[in-house]
Amino acid sequence: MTQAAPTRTDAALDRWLRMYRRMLMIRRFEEEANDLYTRALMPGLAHLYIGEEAVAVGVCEALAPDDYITSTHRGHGHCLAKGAELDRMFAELLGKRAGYCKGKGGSMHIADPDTGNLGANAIVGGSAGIATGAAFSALRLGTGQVAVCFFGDGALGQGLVYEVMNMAALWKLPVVYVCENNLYNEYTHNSETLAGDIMTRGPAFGVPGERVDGQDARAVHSAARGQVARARAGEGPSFLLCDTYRFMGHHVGDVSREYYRSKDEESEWKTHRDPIRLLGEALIAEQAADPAGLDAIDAEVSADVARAVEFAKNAPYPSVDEVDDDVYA
Amino acid sequence: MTQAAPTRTDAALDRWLRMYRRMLMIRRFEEEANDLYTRALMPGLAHLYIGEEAVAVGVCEALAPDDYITSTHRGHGHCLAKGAELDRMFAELLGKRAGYCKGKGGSMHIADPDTGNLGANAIVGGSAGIATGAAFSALRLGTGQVAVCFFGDGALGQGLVYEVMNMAALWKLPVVYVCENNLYNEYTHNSETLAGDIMTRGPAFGVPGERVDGQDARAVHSAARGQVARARAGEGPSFLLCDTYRFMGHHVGDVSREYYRSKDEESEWKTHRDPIRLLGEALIAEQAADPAGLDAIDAEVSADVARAVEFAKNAPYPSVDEVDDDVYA
Amino acid sequence: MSMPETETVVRQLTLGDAIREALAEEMRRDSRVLILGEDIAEAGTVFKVLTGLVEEFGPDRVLDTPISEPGFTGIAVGAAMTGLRPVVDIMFGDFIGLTMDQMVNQAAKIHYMSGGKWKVPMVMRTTMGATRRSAAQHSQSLHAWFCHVPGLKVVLPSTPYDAKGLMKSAIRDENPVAFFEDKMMYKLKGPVPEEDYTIPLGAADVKREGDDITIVATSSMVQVALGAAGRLAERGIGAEVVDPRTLWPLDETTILESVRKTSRAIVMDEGYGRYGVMAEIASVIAEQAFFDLEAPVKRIGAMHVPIPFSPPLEDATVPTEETVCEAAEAMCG
Amino acid sequence: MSMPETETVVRQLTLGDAIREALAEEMRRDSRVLILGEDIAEAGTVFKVLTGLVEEFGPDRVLDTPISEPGFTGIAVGAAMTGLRPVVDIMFGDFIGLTMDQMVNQAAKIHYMSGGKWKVPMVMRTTMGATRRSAAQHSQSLHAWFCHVPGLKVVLPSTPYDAKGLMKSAIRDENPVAFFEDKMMYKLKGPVPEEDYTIPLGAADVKREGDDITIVATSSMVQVALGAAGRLAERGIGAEVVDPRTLWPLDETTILESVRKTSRAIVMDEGYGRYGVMAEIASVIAEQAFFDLEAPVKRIGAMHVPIPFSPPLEDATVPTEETVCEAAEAMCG
Ligand SMILES: Cc1ncc(C[n+]2csc(CCOP(=O)(O)OP(=O)(O)O)c2C)c(N)n1
Ligand SMILES: Cc1ncc(C[n+]2csc(CCOP(=O)(O)OP(=O)(O)O)c2C)c(N)n1
Ligand SMILES: [Mg+2]
Ligand SMILES: [Mg+2]
Repeated sequence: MTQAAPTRTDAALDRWLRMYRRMLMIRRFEEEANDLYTRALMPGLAHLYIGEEAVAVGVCEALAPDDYITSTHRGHGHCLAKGAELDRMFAELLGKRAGYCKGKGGSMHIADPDTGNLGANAIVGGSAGIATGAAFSALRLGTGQVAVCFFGDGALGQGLVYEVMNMAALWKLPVVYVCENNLYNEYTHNSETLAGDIMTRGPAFGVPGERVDGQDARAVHSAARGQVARARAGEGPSFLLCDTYRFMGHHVGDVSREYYRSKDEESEWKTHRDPIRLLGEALIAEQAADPAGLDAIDAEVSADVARAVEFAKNAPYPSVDEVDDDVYA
Repeated sequence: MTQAAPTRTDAALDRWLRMYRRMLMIRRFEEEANDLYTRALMPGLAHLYIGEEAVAVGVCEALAPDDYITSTHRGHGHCLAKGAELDRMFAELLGKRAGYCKGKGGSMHIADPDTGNLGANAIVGGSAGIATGAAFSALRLGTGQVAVCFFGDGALGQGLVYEVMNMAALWKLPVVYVCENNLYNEYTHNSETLAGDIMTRGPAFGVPGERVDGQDARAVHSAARGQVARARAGEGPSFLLCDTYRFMGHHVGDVSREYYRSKDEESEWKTHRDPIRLLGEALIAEQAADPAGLDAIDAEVSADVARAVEFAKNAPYPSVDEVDDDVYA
Repeated sequence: MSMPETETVVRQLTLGDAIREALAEEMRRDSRVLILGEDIAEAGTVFKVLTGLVEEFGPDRVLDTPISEPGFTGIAVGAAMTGLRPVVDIMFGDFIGLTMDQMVNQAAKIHYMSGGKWKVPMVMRTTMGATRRSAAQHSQSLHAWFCHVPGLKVVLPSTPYDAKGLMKSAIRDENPVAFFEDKMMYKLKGPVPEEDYTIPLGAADVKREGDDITIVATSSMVQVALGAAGRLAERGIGAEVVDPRTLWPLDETTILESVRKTSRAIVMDEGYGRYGVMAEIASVIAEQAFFDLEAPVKRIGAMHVPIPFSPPLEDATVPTEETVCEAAEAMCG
Repeated sequence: MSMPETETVVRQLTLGDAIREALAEEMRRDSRVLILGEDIAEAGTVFKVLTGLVEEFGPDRVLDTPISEPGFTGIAVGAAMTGLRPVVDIMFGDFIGLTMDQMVNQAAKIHYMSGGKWKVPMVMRTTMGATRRSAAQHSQSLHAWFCHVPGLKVVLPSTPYDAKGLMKSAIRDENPVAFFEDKMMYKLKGPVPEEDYTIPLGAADVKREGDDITIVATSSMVQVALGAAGRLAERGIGAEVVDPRTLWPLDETTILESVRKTSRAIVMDEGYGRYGVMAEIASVIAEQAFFDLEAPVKRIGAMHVPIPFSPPLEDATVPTEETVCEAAEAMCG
């Protein structure tokens, strides 16, 4: 990291440790989800966020509790970073009545009004309109809220994204478009799917952009803070490109990956670019934390995760008569 | 015009006069169409190209007969510039069996394989994929053809356009995207619909762009020639922004326009920026033509148009049993 | 007939004006209601249905959008979830294809997928109907697509009175509602009370009573059915015309009651003839009133062809009073 | 049954392999055939249906696209008009909403609008079918939308044998064809001859004969119907299972012949229960075989709800053999 260490204040220190804890919570959550899948305890599939934790946590740390986010098929990290509870998350992954969506949504559709989570979304790019619309409401209703739209580099293929950026710029909407550039759309490298310089795509529609190391939680956070402040001040939308990497498969079942990316590439990222380790090491180096303290956080988080998974396993499925509830409000 | 006069060769002279004639043919065609509407002889509506003739003619003059174009709701000019016959054009406008589409398409759907016309299109932006696909065929089949996609500034609102530009750049397809910027989307000025600098939109998707005075037929032509040559040489797509203006209403029925644009603005363009008059005056000033010669062209063109309209008026409608022919090939 | 009989002198309004009045009243009543679409502000839409609204409510509530149907539909979904009640204007119903993903994968499912937590109270207004010489991409009646999707409601008014009352219900509804207006009916006049009234979504209306045959008809086909019913009366056949008004929810009860009485049914709709709305209504009748039927249910819709431009061809694609009369006579004969 | 009886030892292939074989054979036969889609080259699609094709035909004929369904569908339309025969792969049928404008306003209408001059010989392959625990946006069977649109053909194979023969016909057809593959059937095995054969679009197949009741079923519902027919046979009821194989063109003759013989009909399809494919087929039967029917036509489809994630809920939304048996017994009782 060539970047200078951020200035340390008490508030900053609290924030860094909070971010560290939250990233670790996501990591442990995802490891557990993978384990549930491997042991055939989880129905369907899940797209794990391992490796990308700094993006969701860095951005959400810049948001107020009532700010909005929209998420993606790879949504667990966003939901947890925005404040979701572990137990109801796991319950949803297992299709249980106690889950965030009563089991109706599953991994790809977790949504929660209480934490401003407008929903994970299994249509690539599909939430760009929703986030922009939430920003539209915030502006019209004068609530001061900001909306963050998380999406992957693959979503840059969807024309909808440019349509709504253009309107966000025209109408100066308080929305931040956060692109998680993990280099792949499923099993296809984005050098095959992206032409031109993607940093010019936002500006071409009136949305100024910034690029940041997505493995550096504090760098993500400070960039996001600036853009969120800009949005809140009525200066309109921005685009944040975060360079990152998913450490695992596209989804839990994607275990043989050599045909689309090398083990070397993976191990390079896992060894040298792990966002949690990078933050932990930096905090230790800056004497903002000590190894024992970080271990203690891990122990607490891991215990929370274990408890939550137990809760979810023991929770009942919805009753079959509920199947046609909630079709209409 | 600050631009230096183009170099005059015999071939260039022939070309300028051909362009002059073709622009005038479009003008007279459109005036006649307006007249047919006003006299309630034409079913439905039509979107006239008057004022924008230099774009279609300048671009199509750079194309070979078997090159492809796709057109828009405002398509008469493109069709004629690519070589359509007046009589079958009018017949189609009147819904007659002798029309280009046997009367089934009408003003907004004129198509003609013989002149490489893939079709006018009543979905704004809807033909961008088709033009790009035709370029894809040309490349795969090694035919050396180029495809031109004409569309309005309003079509810049459609995400599809960016999706296909991105693929055209990735795959180096021989396609030229020609944007006719006449300032309006129907009754809305494009300052209300376009954010950012539209000249950066092509490049953001890997498609280099050029901007040209759309009222200067020779300038359009030389820009188009360069881009067409580039496409044919295998160097990929380009974007050509032509600044122009429609002199009449959005369609023939749009006669009271003060609520969305001023009479002053209209008369400024009509008086000082008429592409036909500009070319005519320049040719005379350059002693490349004389007024009598240009008048003779007008007389010929007007007679052709009058004959064609008579043909169309006298032509029969399709028979009602044809209604379900051509649904499937 | 649900038009109040007590009303003595009721204004005559066109269907277009009735819709504008409903929107204006709802916008006055509820500041969260706003409209997004192309050329809707100063231009008041290409059909002039919204003329005057931007003057009263300002450009923050009557917004001209870029030509970005998928985009502004998506924005409406998000806005509806977060406290506004947007009305989206899709100029021609032919363009709903561009919005299917946002309407179907987002708007229609968000309430269900979130376990009932988020709601999407939005209205998509759009047009339908042929014979305007607008050809294949500007003449379709594609409402059947939305009817097939759980989570959406679908409204097709056939009179100015119904249009006003149904639009108000659509705006007040907590769900995404697709509202189809036949562009050939905008100038159709009828009585419309000045006061605030709503018509519930899911209540059919018997537009004319009769004992011999039921004609279930939607949107402008109601007018064709009424015309045919008038002619049939002269020939001694009593045709009852039932207008479902909303295709989802569908008022099966009223339709079935009528068919059980008449024992014969024709179903009319201007959508393409196959795999459309008529098939569903005919199936409901044939399933649930099977033992009451004297004859098979007859479907009369648009021809199953892209809509041609040429006037004689286009006219041949839509049902006429004469077609209906012939069918009814054959069935009752 | 149209499987040739003379074939003594026929290979067993999965439905996925049969589709790959059809594509590979057509690509060998005709260099104009190529495939566009997401993750289809090295990855061979997420369902591994196209594994190996890029190795044989190269990346110029098996193209990985960006995640731009509207865009690459549009490109396929243009390519089809100008000399290629593209096959477009839409990973999940749920995403066809994104392509509706290109498929319906362009692909389906270009031949007609041009007065028969341009043709659009393309195939859109996509998936359908629930019970994979993929939730509301990855489980839908939305083929009814395409069936409603004149100018498109719609194919739903139910066996590996049919899949190969129908895919070849789809590729050789001069029109845009939508081809829906039930993702839960990719591993279903059945006999598939090695030689080149085609099955005409528009020819239904009687998958099992019976005298007491006709079950018209599509795609994976054919398997459910056959299972139910087996159980019904034990209870003394002879169920005839008719698979239309293509929903447009629809082989009404075969369906009606069967119903005229049995005088009872159930229609099954995995699309949403209302305003779907079943309504059309039921209407055709009720209109044209009305006087032969002993009982109303019964529709058995997916519940009319967004598809839930939770396994017990999802399972409740799809028809089972038991549901069919109960209905058949009630109708024949
Ligand atoms: C509209 C649409 N097309 C295709 C898919 C299938 N799909 C799911 S995830 C994915 C790749 C997404 O890549 P990216 O946006 O970069 O997100 P990442 O998985 O890398 O986080 C694809 C193609 C989809 N869900 N939605
Ligand atoms: C997808 C779509 N949306 C809306 C329309 C209605 N419409 C027809 S022309 C037009 C304006 C087009 O503006 P532009 O592209 O600038 O072309 P111009 O008319 O100025 O030549 C609109 C909105 C349409 N035909 N298609
Ligand atoms: Mg990615
Ligand atoms: Mg314009």
